[in-house]
Amino acid sequence: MDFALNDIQQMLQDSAAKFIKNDYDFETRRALTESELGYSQSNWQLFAELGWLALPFAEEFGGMGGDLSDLVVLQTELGRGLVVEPFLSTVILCGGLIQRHGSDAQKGELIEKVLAGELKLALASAEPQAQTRVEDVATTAVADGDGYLLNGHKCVVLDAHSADMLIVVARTGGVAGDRDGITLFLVDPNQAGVELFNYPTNDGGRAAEVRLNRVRVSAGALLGDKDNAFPALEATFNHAIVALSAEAVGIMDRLLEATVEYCKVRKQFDQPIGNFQVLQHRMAEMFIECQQARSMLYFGAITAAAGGEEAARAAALLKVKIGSAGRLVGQQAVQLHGGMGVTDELDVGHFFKRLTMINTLFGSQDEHLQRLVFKAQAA
Amino acid sequence: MDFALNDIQQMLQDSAAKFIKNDYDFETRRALTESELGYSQSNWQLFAELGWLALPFAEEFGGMGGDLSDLVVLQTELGRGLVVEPFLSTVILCGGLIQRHGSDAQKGELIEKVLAGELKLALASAEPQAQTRVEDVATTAVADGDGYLLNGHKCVVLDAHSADMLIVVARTGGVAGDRDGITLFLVDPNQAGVELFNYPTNDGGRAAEVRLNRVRVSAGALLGDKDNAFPALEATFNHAIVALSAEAVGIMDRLLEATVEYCKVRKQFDQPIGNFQVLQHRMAEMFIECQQARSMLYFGAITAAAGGEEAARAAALLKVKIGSAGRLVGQQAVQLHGGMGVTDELDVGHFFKRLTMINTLFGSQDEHLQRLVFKAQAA
Amino acid sequence: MNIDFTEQELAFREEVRAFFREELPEQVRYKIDNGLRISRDDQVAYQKALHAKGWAGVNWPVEYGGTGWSSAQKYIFFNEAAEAAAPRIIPFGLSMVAPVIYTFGSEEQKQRFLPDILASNVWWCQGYSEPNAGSDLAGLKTKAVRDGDHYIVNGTKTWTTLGHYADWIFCLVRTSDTGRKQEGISFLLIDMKTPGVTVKPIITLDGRREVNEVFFEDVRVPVENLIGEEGKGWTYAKVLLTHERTNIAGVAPSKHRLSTLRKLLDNPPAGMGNLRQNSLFMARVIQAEVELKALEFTELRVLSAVSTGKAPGPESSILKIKGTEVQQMIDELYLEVAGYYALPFVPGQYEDGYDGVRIEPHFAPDVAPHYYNNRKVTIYGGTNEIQKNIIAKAVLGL
Amino acid sequence: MNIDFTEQELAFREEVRAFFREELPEQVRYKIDNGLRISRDDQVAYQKALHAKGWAGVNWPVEYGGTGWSSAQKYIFFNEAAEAAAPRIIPFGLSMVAPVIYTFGSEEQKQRFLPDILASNVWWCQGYSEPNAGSDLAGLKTKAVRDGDHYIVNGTKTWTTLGHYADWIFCLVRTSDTGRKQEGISFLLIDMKTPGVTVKPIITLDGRREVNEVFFEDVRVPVENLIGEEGKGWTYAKVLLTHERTNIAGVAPSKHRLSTLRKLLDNPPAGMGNLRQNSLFMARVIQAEVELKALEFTELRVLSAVSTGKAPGPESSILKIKGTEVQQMIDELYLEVAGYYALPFVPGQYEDGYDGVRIEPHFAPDVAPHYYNNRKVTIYGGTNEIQKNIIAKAVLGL
Repeated sequence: MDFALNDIQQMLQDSAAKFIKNDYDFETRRALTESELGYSQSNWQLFAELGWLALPFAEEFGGMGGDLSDLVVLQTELGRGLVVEPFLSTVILCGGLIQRHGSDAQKGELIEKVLAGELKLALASAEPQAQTRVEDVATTAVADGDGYLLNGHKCVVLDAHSADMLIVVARTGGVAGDRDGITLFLVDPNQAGVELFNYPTNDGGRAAEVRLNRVRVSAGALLGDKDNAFPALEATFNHAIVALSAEAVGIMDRLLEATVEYCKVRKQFDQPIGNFQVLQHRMAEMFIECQQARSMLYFGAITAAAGGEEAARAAALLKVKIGSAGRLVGQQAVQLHGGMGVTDELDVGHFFKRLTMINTLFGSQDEHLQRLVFKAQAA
Repeated sequence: MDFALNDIQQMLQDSAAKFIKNDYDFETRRALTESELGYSQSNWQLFAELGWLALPFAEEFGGMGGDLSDLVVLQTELGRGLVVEPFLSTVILCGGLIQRHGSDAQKGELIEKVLAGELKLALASAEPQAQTRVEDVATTAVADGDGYLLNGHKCVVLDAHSADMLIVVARTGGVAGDRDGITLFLVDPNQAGVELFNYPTNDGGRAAEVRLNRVRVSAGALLGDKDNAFPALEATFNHAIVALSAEAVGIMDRLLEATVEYCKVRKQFDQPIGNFQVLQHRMAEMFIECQQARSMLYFGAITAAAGGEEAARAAALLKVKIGSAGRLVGQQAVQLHGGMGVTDELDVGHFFKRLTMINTLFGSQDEHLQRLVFKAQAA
Repeated sequence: MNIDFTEQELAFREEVRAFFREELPEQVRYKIDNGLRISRDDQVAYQKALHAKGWAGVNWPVEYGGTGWSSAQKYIFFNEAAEAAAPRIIPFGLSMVAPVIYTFGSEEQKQRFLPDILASNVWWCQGYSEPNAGSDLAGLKTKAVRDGDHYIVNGTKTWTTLGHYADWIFCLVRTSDTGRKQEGISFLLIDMKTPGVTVKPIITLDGRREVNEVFFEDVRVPVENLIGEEGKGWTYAKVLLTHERTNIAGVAPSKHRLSTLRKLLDNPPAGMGNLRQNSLFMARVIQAEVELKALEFTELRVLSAVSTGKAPGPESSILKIKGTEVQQMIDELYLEVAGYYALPFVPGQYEDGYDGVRIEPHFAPDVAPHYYNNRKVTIYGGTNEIQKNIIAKAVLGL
Repeated sequence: MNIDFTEQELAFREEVRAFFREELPEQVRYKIDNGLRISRDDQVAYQKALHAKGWAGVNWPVEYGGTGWSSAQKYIFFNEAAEAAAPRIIPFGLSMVAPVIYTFGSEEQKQRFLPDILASNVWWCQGYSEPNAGSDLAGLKTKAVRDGDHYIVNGTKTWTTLGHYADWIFCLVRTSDTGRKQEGISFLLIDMKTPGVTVKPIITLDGRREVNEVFFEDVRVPVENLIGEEGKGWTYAKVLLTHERTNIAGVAPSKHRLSTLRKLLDNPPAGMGNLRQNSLFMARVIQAEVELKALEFTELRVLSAVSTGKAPGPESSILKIKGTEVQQMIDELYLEVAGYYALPFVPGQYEDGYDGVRIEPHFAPDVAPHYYNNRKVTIYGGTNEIQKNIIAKAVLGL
């Protein structure tokens, strides 16, 4: 039983904290989100150099062989900086799918590029009717000669605008809702029939609507085996939920610190507002939620890493807690900052926005809770 | 649009408040709950003299023809006194069923006795498997010659111990869950085959398990028509929910007053604890809930009185609000009284207990909310 | 105890409905219903239509051109307006400065200012809050120093809603530093075109400009623009606060917003998941309905008491607290309903002249910006924490 | 980051399980699992069995007969105890006064008191709270005045749990009225049989007697019963409070109680409705599970930090707050599950010798009394409000 950071984790935490402190203050980040790319290519190269892009990949493919706990440490720090570089899309989502589902040849080829910072990927999974139900895939891939024809609409594809390659989740068999018959395809976003509508997202990121209109791909575009990608998708989303939750924990800690600091300085009625007991208790409640969220994160990281039946359940329980804690911490941070909390000028509102969207991503508190209820009722 | 009390209501409120003040202080009530009967027979006679027992009955049968708003005024005051006399059972539940479903002859005969204080009734409706689902009636009434044989188990029959007559809800057709085939029977609790297990309830009242084992009743024991008692039962429970909610509102007001009073007097850290902002806000929240509950009560009373489709929905919405407001006000009243709040000695804990059981009676907040959800999903 | 309308009230309701049917442009209705901003011109045109009908001074006494409506009529009007997706009436002129002027102003001031307010010829904004005087409004520092026939005003006001549209601003200013801090405050009307007045936008979390900072640098204001007596400004302003709280509650708009949500749930447009299957979400919808229904009756009780001659007391703080809580509950429901489509930030897509791709479902683009920005409602008009202080002290005697 | 047990820890877990299997009488287990009170004899027998195994001094140093267990072992022990429905260890002797004695007591005091505590030969109770000193414990007024070789004690203690069973009481008493009020407090051990000590029951909302008032009237206590120095009592007692909070959290018992509930839901006994159909109720069950799981890991983090030499800090207030909140969440779930059968008040029906009708389902009779009485957990041990004060000041620096 041990919750202390090991040496590698301590190093990760220190280097990430240093990066945020020195190279990623709030105004720098703001400029990045307003730039054409939406983030910094040189930061991305730095992430490669620091080994962050290699973190979760197996050592045989040049990765660091880090586990979920390592990822949690890094993501928590990135959360504190509200980092917008496409780490989640490229490394955790797409990288996770390649590692889990790619052929050995694909792993060899793709992972090498990813960890060198030379290949960015985006996962085209969600569809308008499906929202976060992974198995609700209506996009079709129909055999056509020695290749496939893809048709469908993928919604809110994170970081698609700068991706060199999309991983498209498509149905090669069965009907929407089936877990069998789901296949992954590597698709060049610039190829004929792929239409992207890029837009900023509410939390400082970028995403796109991706429409696939008779997109022809070769058989070599299959990532891994046909028809059986669901388990890899599920495992990848479980890990992504843990990583996203770590980001949320970093954000919550930061919001609490900022709020406590503000309440010590801001004076009304001739005293710091942090003197008022009601606000003191509110911050105590924020602190408790930060700690409980972190505890749940550790539970989720440990349990999801172990895989098996319990992994999906642990991820869902974690997402429920992150949703409720994030709601309280985010809303109260804004409330206690008063009018300043709803201005674009202050960083607090931007942390709040990201925290809000984290609840939506990969299934909200309500969605996961309802699924857990269905499972309990079906048992 | 008018929320002021009319003259009759003002009179009702004054007389009830006077009764509580002069004849029903907390220690008097405690003695009553510990007596063999569990309440006061002479109070019951007084209720008859004051006309309270006649309140909701039609004037043609000697009643006062009062409406739900009148009942709300009286019940709110009775709530403030935590009155344990079987007004709800005899007048609102059984009286309501007689008024709605009895034959004219039965109305003439029974109502006269009720309003004279000479007939007390108890409603044997709930069953263990059904809890508060009124249509889930497993108790059977099978034709037997010119009468019926009753078999079944009725649970937690309020005030059965001193009832002169039970109204038993039994199934004469269909299967459990059907709304058709439900019939009311007037049953003498002393007759052969009726077995009562009497016990005190957690809120100072009395109830019984009633087991019916081949109880033979004549055709004359039918209250009203055969097979179609459901609408009368539903309407009666809607009204009973309003009456019970009025009692809850009276209790909540009383708890808030007691808590504010206590916090002004109780000193810790060399000052009244009511000086602490956190407790001030807690009491402000209790006040808001008291007011919101009262508002919802008025909505429920007005809408349920109008009948029709909306009556049941309004009663359910009301019960949801009473559940949540009662929970907050009750729990916080105890919390703010500290250790004293959990003692048997102080009245606060007894108000809290009754408020807790009011949530359970006629369907809890959760039950009604779930039913409202089902209806919205089925629409 | 009843909420029945009389024959006359029912007839009035028909008249109100007809007004909105005939006078409210479809494009304005659409924008309001989808959380889009309307232009200054749209707003003024709407208020002028109300004025033409004689309905601009909802709460004004008849002698100044008010409607003389009963509580029931006001209730009907605001409910029908919300149901018709009419714009709100911008309160600063008609509901805020006008009552101060007709209650505490001189005869000259009444004649000079009231007609233009009633006719929406002049746009007013509010100058109360300052960077260091928010919850502690009485701690305001903007100074007005008497200099002959003028006051010289220096200071900064903030959170000035639609200040960039305004012709005039009504301000609380400090005319004395002695005594209780409330006692040195005066109520001053200032022409925004006066030299030394500058307006600087504050961008809010929705990426839009609605509020502003207003700077006063040696601004010369004629003494005849002072309302009532020097040092009594706090007293005049306080009278308004109760009204402001009731206004912020927004019960009628919340009813409309919730019923629109129910319609979306019953007939989900393309791009929206089937949220009705989610019992927990549906329970939240119903709980919002419960709170809102209770609040509506709380408001009716206040209106009913007012109509029998009682002033709305500190209980109006309930309306502010619960009204804003319910608004934010509904905001969160919309966030859930939008699902992944809460993420795209394409605010311009339904503005005039946009010709890019449109994000479906149609209601989604405003959901997150609205949720973010609307966190303000528990902050402004006296934070909900301040309202609870008021209840504790003024109602419970703590 | 891991929660894996070592081989040795797994072996220890087997040993603990075997102990409870063999040493815990079935009737005691049944009572604990159904919220029924066990007798003083049952309690003492259980603790003596622990002592016989060498497991009585869970937290004690080995030199005084403690187990010397690691954090992991303690975690295993308390979880297995809860899972086996073992009684809790009454904390007043073994967990509360003993640490004060072995940390601050004299050699004579250690030799005189510790062996009987470890062997559960002597039952202790706690004399901290007073009628006018609850949250403000330092405001206590019970006086101990030096008179030769004795203190003369006068005053009243309250909320004395199981005081009617106790042989000895450890008290905070006032030995001086000067200086800060914390500085005049001393820590005194008093034999309950001393003339002038009387115990009066307080009946709680569940209709039972668990707590008492203890009156001291000119009670003569030998000076050798003073722990440490006069005026240092507050310092000694404070060390305990952190431990008390952790104990009140009751994470392991809550886990057991929640898993029992899940079993009831999966296989409802006669008289219980099918609550699994109610999605909203099930969501509450899962939310309780979420909070409890987070809390379990918070506790593990504290244990892990303690095992690396850090003292449990004011963060232990989280355990108190959340632990008691989760307990009360679970209480409310049981209330819902019992449905109408929460109403009957037949507390005696599962006590020995009862021969009346039994109310089914079997778990129902204790549900409401437990809910009522357990409101105390957010009150005692320092109210949850006080805990939040502590977090605000000691953790957040406010």
